[in-house]
Amino acid sequence: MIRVFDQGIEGAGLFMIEFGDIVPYFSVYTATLFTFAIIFTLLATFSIPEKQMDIIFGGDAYYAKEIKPQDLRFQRFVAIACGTATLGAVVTGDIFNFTLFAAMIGITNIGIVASSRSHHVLNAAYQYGIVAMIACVPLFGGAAMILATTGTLSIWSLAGIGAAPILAKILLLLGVMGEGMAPFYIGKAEITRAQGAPFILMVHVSSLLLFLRVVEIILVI
Amino acid sequence: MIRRLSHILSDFDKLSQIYAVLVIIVIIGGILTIPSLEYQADRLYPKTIHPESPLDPYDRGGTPFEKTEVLAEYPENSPYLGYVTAYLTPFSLALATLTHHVGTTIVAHPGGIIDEILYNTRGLDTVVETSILFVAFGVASFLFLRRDEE
Amino acid sequence: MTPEFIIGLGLILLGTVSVAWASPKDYLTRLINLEIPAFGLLLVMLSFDEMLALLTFIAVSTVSTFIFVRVIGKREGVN
Amino acid sequence: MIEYLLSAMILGLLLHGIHRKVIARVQGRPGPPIWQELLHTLKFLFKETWIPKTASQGLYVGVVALALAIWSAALILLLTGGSLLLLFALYLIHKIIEHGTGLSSGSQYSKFGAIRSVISAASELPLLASVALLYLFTGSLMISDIEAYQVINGPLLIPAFPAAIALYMVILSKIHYGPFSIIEAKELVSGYWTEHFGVWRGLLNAAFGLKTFVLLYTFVMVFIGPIGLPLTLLAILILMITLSFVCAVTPMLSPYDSVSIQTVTTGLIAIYIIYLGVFA
Amino acid sequence: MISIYQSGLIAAFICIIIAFISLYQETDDLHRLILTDLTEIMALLLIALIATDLAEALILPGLVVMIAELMALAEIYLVKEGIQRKKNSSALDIEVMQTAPPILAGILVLYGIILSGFSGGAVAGLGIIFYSVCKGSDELFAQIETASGYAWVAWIAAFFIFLLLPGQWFFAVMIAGGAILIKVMAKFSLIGTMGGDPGV
Repeated sequence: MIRVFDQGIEGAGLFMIEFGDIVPYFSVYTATLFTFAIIFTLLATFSIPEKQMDIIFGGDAYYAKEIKPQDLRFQRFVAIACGTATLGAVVTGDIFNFTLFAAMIGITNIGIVASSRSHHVLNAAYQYGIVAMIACVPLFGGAAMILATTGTLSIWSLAGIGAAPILAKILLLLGVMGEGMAPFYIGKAEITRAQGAPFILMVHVSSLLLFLRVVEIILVI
Repeated sequence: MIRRLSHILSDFDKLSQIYAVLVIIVIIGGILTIPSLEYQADRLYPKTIHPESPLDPYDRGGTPFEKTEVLAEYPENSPYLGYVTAYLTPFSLALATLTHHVGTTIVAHPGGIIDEILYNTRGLDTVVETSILFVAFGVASFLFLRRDEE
Repeated sequence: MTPEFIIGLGLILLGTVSVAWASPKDYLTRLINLEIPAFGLLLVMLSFDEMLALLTFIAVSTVSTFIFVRVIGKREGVN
Repeated sequence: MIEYLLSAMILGLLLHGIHRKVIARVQGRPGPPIWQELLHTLKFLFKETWIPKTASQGLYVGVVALALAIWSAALILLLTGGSLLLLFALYLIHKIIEHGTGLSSGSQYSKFGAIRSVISAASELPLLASVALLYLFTGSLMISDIEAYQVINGPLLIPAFPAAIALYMVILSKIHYGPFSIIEAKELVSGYWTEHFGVWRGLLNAAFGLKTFVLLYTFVMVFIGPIGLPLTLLAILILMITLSFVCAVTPMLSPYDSVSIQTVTTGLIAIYIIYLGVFA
Repeated sequence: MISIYQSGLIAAFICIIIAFISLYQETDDLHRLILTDLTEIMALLLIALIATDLAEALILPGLVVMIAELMALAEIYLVKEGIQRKKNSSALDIEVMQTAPPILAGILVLYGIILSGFSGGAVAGLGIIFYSVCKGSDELFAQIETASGYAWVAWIAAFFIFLLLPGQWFFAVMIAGGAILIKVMAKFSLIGTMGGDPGV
């Protein structure tokens, strides 16, 4: 059971929590990610959003935009959900569970910007949402192939034996990229134009931590 | 060349197209590796079909109200593993004695292998799953309810 | 390999092609053609005796059809 | 540990100064004295400070603290020989700091800086590729293991040359005035940290000095190996000067060109990794 | 000789390639949304090929994820296109829709309650959707949402009973089965309410 931590990838193991077949674990690495996820979730929970200075196109005027209270409440709710999903994704010890958390991050990311009233931002969110949806194919497909070819989904059992097919690993990586990572960052960049810094920041935090986590999983299994 | 690439990357309407190309490349490469993929699905929750049982296709043996053998990843983490599977509500027990053709109905009613997996050994999956539903419907209904005020 | 499995795979392949290159290419045709691969998937699930998944898939795909019909209805209402 | 942190910070700020000096000399200007950045930082630390009214206050202050925290953690990680993957993680979290710094103030300039920082996330891909390549060679990502490997097998710089290029590019993208520094381009005033002034600016400056030192130190440690403190410092200095030369003679790329170049580099390294994995 | 799994995999991969090629060619946003529904079938096929009990347990979450994302995206699409308040075109006005609903809805809900669990919720929800799409009602929205919120909390509580007090598994199964039923049914019936009368 200790093979996970013996590969010189993520440092010593700290402790684990047993949820039946799904055993989340905290190593130095995942615990660090977990800490950052908590910090940013707390920031999203407790800090008020900035008042964005807005330029009116075609003129010289600018003014400080306010967010309507109900939009704010909604954004905060989704941001916290996103933080929770990130917390789960960085510590879970089961591949399918991880993909579910990844899918949840994808949907909350769209949700955070969904309350924006700008057509441009909504359009970006929609395009990104399409990618997040089709990313379910490589994501779930990769997990399913790992299960079918090795007979298990637990990272603990898979660690270090190199049984997981490379194709499944690449699919998993591709899936996570679709749920929100680098080359597709352009969608994110446009999303960033929406208002509500602490919440928008959650979009990036979640996708980066998710990416870091999937790198660890791919190296370990 | 680089300028053209930049142009594609900077247009978010092309987002799903870029992604589609990536997936297609990986999958085409993946088809070549299929012969090396061995099927190995008898380690976790393998199924046995008893066509003559009233619980078909979900009869996994064991006697009702007692323990059933279930092959889980970490049996030591679920001390009551197998109890849910063998459990049948009085209603489903009655249904089972009546007819041979509603096995799925009976097992979908609380108590059955799927419940064992969904609620007990892989309960965290279901927590995430219901949370996804919760959030997604939150988003949709927020947008839906907001339509009146504009 | 049971007949259900082979027919199911065939239907999925056929259905994918018919959705991907639907003719005439409008929303409703695609939506209706979508039922072909869905039915193929049902047959595959049937061949593996996955009754519960099958039942849920029927219910969920009906719901998604409702969603699509609603969106398409509004969309067509514009034109 | 605190003395290591402080000296690394001061060295990093000095390196920034040298950087500016070299660029100036290459371009035929006298340039500022090399301790200029150090003085800057000290000056900022004693200025009057408040939080802008439009800012998201928790975030505005939080990112500064986080910036200091992650780079201190990174230095400690390096000194104790922890996991390279964790260092990679800390580096990525620096990205979040950039977003947070830019987004929190509510100003348009810093916001555009943040958006560009989101776009330039592609700069992380070369780093990932180089980490993967290193893992292929050493079979471990612990910095202590990598050092031990180099003591036996000689510097990794030669066999893992593409990884070294990738890491070099990553460092280049984080250095001021570089071709990839689109997030600090002059049309955005000073980019994502335009709105952080006074003590906040001083602290960020200090954190970024630490960052420069840590990144260069990582390069030397991972690709050249343990060669003793004076030689290490010399290597860092040489590396910095080469970086300055590159910065001095290259124009700043437009945002998406920089993304494309980084993506292409990653693709090439990925092909090299596949080649190594399959044929060697 | 290739095994069942491998032949299924080959078919799935070919389908994925076809689906993604057509996704690549597509530029209309709504067509893209419909094609995501096609790719969803591929994902489910890959899971279904595992063919154990675990496969079924994984298909259910997979289905949920898809339908949830579809739901949210469809709504974003409407907002983005600014056609949210538009009256539905008469795609659903068929004679049968006026007479069949109560009986059919009744049967589906009843069967769903017998099934319980996620499948039951989906079936029963389908019944309610069908009813409200045909009859049209909007005022129930808030109540249904509240009910499903409580059901969600009940399900989480059941999960923790399983973890912390495994001896009470029977109690937990009952809560979980019932709560998921209510929750899924409620969520699905909201779709019907939304579709029913957008003009309000």
